[in-house]
Amino acid sequence: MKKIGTILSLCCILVISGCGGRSTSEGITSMIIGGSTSIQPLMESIAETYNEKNDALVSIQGGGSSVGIKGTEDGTFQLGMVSRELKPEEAKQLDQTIIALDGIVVVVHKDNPVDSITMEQLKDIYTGKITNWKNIGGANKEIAVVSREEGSGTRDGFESIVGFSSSDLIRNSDIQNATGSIISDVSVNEHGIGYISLGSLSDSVKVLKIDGVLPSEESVKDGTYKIQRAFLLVQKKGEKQGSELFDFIFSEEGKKLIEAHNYIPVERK
Amino acid sequence: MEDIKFEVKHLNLYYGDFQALKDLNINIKANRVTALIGPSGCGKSTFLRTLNRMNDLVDGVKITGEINMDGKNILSDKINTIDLRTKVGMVFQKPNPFPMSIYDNIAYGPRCQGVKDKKILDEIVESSLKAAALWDDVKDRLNKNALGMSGGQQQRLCIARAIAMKPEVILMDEPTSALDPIATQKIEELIDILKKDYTILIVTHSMQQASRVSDDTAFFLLGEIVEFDSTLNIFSNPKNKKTEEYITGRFG
Amino acid sequence: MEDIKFEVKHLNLYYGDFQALKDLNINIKANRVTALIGPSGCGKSTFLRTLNRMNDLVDGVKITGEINMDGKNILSDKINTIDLRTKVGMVFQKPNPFPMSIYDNIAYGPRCQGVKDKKILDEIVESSLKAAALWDDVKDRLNKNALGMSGGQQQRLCIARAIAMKPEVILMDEPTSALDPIATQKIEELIDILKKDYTILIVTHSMQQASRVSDDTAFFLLGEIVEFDSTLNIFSNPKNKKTEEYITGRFG
Amino acid sequence: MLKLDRKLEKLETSVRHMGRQVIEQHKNCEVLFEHPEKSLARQVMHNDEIINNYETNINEQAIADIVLLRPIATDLRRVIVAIKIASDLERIGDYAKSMAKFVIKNLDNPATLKILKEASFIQQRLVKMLEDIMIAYKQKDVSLAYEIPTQDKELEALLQDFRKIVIKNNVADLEDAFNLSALYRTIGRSSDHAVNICEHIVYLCKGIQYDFDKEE
Amino acid sequence: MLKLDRKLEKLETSVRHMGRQVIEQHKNCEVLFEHPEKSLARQVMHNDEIINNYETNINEQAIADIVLLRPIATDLRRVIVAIKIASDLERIGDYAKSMAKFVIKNLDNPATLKILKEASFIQQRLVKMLEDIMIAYKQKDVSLAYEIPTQDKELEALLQDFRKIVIKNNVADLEDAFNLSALYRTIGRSSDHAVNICEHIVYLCKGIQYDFDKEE
Amino acid sequence: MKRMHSKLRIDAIFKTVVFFFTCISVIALAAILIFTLLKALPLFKEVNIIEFITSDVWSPSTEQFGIASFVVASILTTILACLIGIPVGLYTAIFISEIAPKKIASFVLFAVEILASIPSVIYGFFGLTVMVPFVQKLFNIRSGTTLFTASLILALMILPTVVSLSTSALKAVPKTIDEGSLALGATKMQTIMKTKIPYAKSGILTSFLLGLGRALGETMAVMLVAGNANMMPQLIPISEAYLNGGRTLTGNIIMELAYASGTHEAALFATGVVLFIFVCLINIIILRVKRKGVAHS
Amino acid sequence: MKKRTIMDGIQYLFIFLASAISIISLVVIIVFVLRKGLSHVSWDFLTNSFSPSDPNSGILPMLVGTLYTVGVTLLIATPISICSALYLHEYAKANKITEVIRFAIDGLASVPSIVYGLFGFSLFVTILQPFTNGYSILSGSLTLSIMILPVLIKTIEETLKTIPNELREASYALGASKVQTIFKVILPTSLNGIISAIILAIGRIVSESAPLLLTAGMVYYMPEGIFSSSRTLTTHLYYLASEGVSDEQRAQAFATATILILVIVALNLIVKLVARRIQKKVG
Ligand SMILES: Nc1ncnc2c1ncn2[C@@H]1O[C@H](COP(=O)(O)OP(=O)(O)OP(=O)(O)O)[C@@H](O)[C@H]1O
Ligand SMILES: Nc1ncnc2c1ncn2[C@@H]1O[C@H](COP(=O)(O)OP(=O)(O)OP(=O)(O)O)[C@@H](O)[C@H]1O
Ligand SMILES: [Mg+2]
Ligand SMILES: [Mg+2]
Ligand SMILES: O=P([O-])([O-])[O-]
Repeated sequence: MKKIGTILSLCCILVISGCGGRSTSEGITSMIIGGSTSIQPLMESIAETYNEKNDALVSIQGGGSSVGIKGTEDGTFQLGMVSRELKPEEAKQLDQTIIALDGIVVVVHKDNPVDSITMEQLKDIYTGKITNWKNIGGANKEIAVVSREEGSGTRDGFESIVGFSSSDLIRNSDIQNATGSIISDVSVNEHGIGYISLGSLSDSVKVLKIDGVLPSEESVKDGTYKIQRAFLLVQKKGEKQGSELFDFIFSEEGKKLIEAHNYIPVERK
Repeated sequence: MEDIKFEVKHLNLYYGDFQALKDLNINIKANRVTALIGPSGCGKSTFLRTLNRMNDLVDGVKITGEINMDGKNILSDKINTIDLRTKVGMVFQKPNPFPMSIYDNIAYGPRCQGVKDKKILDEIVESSLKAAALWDDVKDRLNKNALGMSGGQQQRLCIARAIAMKPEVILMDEPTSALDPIATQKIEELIDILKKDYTILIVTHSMQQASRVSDDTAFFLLGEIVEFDSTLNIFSNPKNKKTEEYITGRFG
Repeated sequence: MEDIKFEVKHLNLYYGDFQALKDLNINIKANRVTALIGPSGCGKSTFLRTLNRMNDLVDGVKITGEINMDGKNILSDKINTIDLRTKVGMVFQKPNPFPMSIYDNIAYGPRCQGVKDKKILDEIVESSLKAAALWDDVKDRLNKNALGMSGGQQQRLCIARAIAMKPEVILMDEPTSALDPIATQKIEELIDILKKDYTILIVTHSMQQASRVSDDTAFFLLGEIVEFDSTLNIFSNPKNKKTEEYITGRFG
Repeated sequence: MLKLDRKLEKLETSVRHMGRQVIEQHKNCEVLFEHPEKSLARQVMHNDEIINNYETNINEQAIADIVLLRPIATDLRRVIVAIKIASDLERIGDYAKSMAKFVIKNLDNPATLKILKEASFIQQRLVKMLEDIMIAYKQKDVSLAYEIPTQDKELEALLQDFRKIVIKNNVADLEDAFNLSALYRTIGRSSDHAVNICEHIVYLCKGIQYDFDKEE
Repeated sequence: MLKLDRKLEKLETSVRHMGRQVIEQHKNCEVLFEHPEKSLARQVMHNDEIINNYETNINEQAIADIVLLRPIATDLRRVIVAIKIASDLERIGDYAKSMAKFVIKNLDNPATLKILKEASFIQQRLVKMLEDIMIAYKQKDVSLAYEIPTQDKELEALLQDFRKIVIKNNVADLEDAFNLSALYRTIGRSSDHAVNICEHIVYLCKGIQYDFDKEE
Repeated sequence: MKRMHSKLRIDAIFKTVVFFFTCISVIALAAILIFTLLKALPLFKEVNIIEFITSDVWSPSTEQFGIASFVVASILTTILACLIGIPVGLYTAIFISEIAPKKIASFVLFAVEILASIPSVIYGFFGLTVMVPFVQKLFNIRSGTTLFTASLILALMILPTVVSLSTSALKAVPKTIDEGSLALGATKMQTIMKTKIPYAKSGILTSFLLGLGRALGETMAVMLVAGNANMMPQLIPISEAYLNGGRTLTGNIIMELAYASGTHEAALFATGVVLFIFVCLINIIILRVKRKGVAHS
Repeated sequence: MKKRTIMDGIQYLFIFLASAISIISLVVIIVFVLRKGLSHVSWDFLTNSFSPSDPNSGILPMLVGTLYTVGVTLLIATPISICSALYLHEYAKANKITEVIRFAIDGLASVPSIVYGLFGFSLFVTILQPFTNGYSILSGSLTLSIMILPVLIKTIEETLKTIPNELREASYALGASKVQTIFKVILPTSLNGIISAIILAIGRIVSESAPLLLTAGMVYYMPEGIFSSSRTLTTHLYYLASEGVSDEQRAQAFATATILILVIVALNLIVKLVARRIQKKVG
């Protein structure tokens, strides 16, 4: 009995000491930002630096674009990260700010001899018209299509630019719900093809040129690389919180951070 | 010495719809050992547990009739059962010491009553253990866990624990059925000694035990008391045929 | 009728370093009931279980000496223990019917031997149940689960199950210690009947039981046989002081 | 049937056999009183050994039963009563032997033999009493057991008569008188023991020690 | 100490007390033989009741012990032997009563009294024998129990002498002869029972039925 | 007398407190049910229940919600996982409780317990990096993320449940039962198969069902290795079903929840409700089995 | 006879095969994780804070977050479950109410953890946001508390069941009240069992991911109190496994997995020890 008491009281001390946490954060800027997991790593970097500089407490949550939108609407987040276009009814509630551009790159296994692909081929592969690598100059291997999940901003962007609708996606396509998972999947499967955010590109997979253009900051920025999308931060209409954060994002330092993540900084609108 | 300790009048007990005791009338004499015998399920334990209101703990028990203990009806609602149980101690079938030290086991009851003074407790522990013929066995290891004792010692500890409450009556429900013959023997000898100071009721399945330890014997059958007499009469010349069949092992 | 069933010579048994049986020499006679008595831990069960090699199942057992059964040393490595156990049946302390129908319980042993013919099995089941005085109780519900029977019936079922193997010897290790007096009585009566056809060894803690059921009695103490004689002699006029102390409950 | 029941039945059967044997002896004595004769007397004396063996045997059986089966209540009474009846029967048997001895001694003593003949109807009475007792025992018939001692009273009266006959006959030889006196006591004692048996039967059936206002 | 031990001790103590009482009676008889006197004789007759009560009491105690404590082995023998000894003691006591009765009857019969006086040393012998027996019982002394029956042999011899005295004295009255014969048997019977007790003691200690080649 | 009464009063107060705390479970369950149902409700304004369950078209972008293919995939993975996991588990349990020497047995049991408490994320991680390529190479197929792979991982994950519960069920068989069998001349295997397993039947069955439940409800690991293809598994030949990717009910929820809104979100909650109903069915069966077990002992 | 031996042999073969599979799979998983992860585990890794941009950063905040979550969850769930177990085993009568409660507990036990996540998110994060600060350790712990209630209640009730009824009766028979009995006899006796239950619960809290993702959030900062959002080791691992793209992050993932496995093994060992102590006490 005594032991239980000891344990419980220890826990209490721990918790009570922790309760102070909230009060220390008062007075300084404390903000929660949540939403798209694609933007999450970038915003985490930004917040890290920003917090250090301004003695602020900006914290980043994942969840997904929809969570970001919902969270912002109901006040869970002060800002929401969204990696897809807002739906009309959402746009009515929220203000959006583009903070960066992102290229969506198509990746295959490192040993895949194919280097380049046309937009048309890409569409055919993802809608199941082309099912073998040999049809586009690769080995005689069935293509294993990997896609993101329904609702993902990356997928949204990819499908709308490549030009097919969600329901046309080849049905046996693998679906992964995170960039990392797609990389893992493709990096171990010689049959695989997938698409990820440019900022998340890793050495373990091979990037394909689209219509001969290799995705890079430059090619995205100048528009030669077609498959791209915007990263948004959204905010309840009329709210003005976080303007200092926006200042930071659009400052030189902010832009450098964005670039360091292989995204393309944009000017404030 | 032939005082009556419990005067049971028209006692009926129901578990829900099932009548477990049927119109019992019996006078239990003080400072004697009364054995309750009878086939399994005849209501011996139920009767015993009525005497310290342990049946209150069972759902759906209904009791009618009277049990007068020293003139007070202990079945009345006004009786404080917690008080009653300190006066009517109980020892169970399986030795059940609490998983604490020998000392704490004995001191448990007094402490529950609010006794805190270490000197008084020491004194109670010593005298109870002595009364239970256990003092010499354990005096050097009062702080050892009681579960380290042998079965027979544990049962004597349980008796000592009951004695520590300074009860008037000790109820024992098959106190030796979990013990080996030698430990049983010791408990029986102890009962023989204790009856000088306490009124003892003992439920037993063993005819030999009943005959060896008790002064009076009540034979239960299907919730009724078929015969109640001195143990010698019951065992040498029972009035009722059923009793004789039972004690001679011809029953059923 | 005074054939010798088991001739035990210089039997020693060790559990690891602990010697549980010490130079036993004893002749168990056929078609008699031999009771093994003695305080807890004296080696009764160990000895009993040596007779059907159940001790083989225990790790680290070492046995020396001889046990000749009908002239063959059953301790030899050449003996097929599975065969031996069909000849030397065993009944345990707690009734342990298998969780299947009464019929299947009895048919279990023969089936394990490969008997499949339904007619033969039927016949074995009927005769075994009759021998165990259980046929009339259960003949109408052979397909009911055996666990639905009363304790005494279960134990008789276990005896019937052993009988179904047509053994020569039945070993019983405290076969009634889990039963109430009435069921015990029935088992004892059954043993009395069975001894016409079987050699029976019974371990018991109850002096009364030993005296009631057995023809011969062996008193064990600390792994040795202190005295072995006719039950009447052991109980009316034991030669050894320890024996008398034990049977009269003065031991320890 | 319980082992105990079987054993007790066996024990009581032994007692009944013993009783039959004892009655046989006393019947033979009756014959001897009427027709004194050496060989029958010898036989009676010899048969006493059988009765003694019966008692020893019943004792042993009874003790074995107590040791092994631990009877209580009625069962125990059956054992104890068996012992007691056997003991009384043995004595009654002894007296038959005494009578036979007496007959042999006095075969050539016509005066005594004459008195003896007159005593035979008393002996007949005794035999009748013993037979009744064995019936009461077999049937555990208490009322019969209660009634039999009245026969003893009659027998007592008859014995008083007998005594008078002896004295009336004015036995010349003192030695003879001595012996006849012994014989007289023998019958009396036998009937005393018979009454004891009745007490045992009452105890067996009722569990109470009954005392038939017995006189020495 | 076990309850059983306590109870058995108590039982045997009762038997010993009974024995003391019986010896007292026979001692008084011895005194009466020497100095016949009415009041002491009356007392002896009266005290027999106490002895009878003892026996009844011992029987009851013994049966209660068997019923309640279920003794076996030596314990059971102690109970059974107590019953048997008590039964023999009761008879021995009876004989004391008979003697006292005889004395009262013959207070005004100088011839008989004279013979009686001569018999007193035999009675003394009997008392000695009984005392030894009670010692053997108390001390569970087998060798003593084996030895005592030899005293019986001597006593038997003395009784033969006594018989001769009676016959020699040529008692005039036939009635007296009758009675003296009875007295003679009385002492003999007492010693028979005393020998029985020795057998019981041997059984108690050794667990075997010993038969001291007893003669009727 | 006074303090006695206070004792009784404390008793009463304490009882109330304890009861109050106990009610939290009921309230929590009710809350969960209500929240999930409420959240699922908007779906059924759009789609009727039967269509939801029987249609295999799941296309949130076109507002078509049918989960038949997920139900089938869930059932397929669960069945195969059980087909592999249960025999292996049961035999391992027999090994532990009957055959292995004490030390080895306790080691194996400990290993199994560790398996049980390894977070499912690790299983998924392991599956994704080891099993998936392995399966792909093994069958030389397009992709290693298949229902078969998922079944293997699930088999591994239910193994501990089956092993530890079956082991304790077997260990709970009183020693007297196997001694009884051996004494009748049965061999060790006859004893185990003919008496011990029937005796432990209800415990073993419960372990199977709990394993089944775990397989059905598992989320993270399955999602990482099953491929999550949004299509109806092709049942003929059955290898076609297992060697392709597929999406389970749980996978569907966790996959899309992050980005779902509106009817889509409701559909995911509704998927949760269906899953919940499945698990409840299994639970009811378990209760039945257990009750039967109690009845026979 | 022959046939029996062969049958036996086949059975043995199966048994050994199956056991080998069980053991090998464990060994493979553990070796796989440890081989890749152990080299990355270091004191720095344990004591440095995390930074997404620094591949060599550590996991201290997650460790602390895990501790917080465990602590707060237990603080909430333990009293509730002890009370519930006490109620069910010591007070409850066999009636409809009890049936409902038991049904609810069984129901809670069978709710898939993802559903807990859904529930926790919509109740604690959204509706109760003013009290819980949205994504926070408190929200996560509240959700997990409910989730582990059935485990705790059932395990504790199991321990209560092992306390022989005679012990309670003995206490009552000595004139103790019910509360005295509970506090002086029942709880001390079941202490070890309660501790086992708690450790089991810790295991579950530590290894849970889906509900925490949705309620405690993913903030990787050192938590400042129960109102901070926080990552636990497992959600961190999930993050790294699903989002981690660089090789360094994969290495971190393996290292985190290693730590998790070590924690799990340690907890299991502790349960074993406690169980052994219980056995010693009882037997
Ligand atoms: N709590 C209960 N609820 C319902 N019936 C009960 C309860 N306790 C006992 N009974 C019934 O009451 C009857 C008497 O039970 P009790 O325990 O008093 O018998 P007993 O004579 O002590 O038997 P035993 O010798 O087996 O201990 C039995 O038929 C039993 O089934
Ligand atoms: N498997 C074993 N390993 C080690 N020692 C054992 C084993 N089985 C029994 N013993 C020891 O051997 C001795 C004899 O045990 P056994 O079971 O034969 O005694 P018993 O006379 O049957 O006792 P009981 O009356 O309690 O059944 C005991 O001291 C016991 O502790
Ligand atoms: Mg009872
Ligand atoms: Mg044993
Ligand atoms: O995670 P995404 O929403 O950016 O696909």
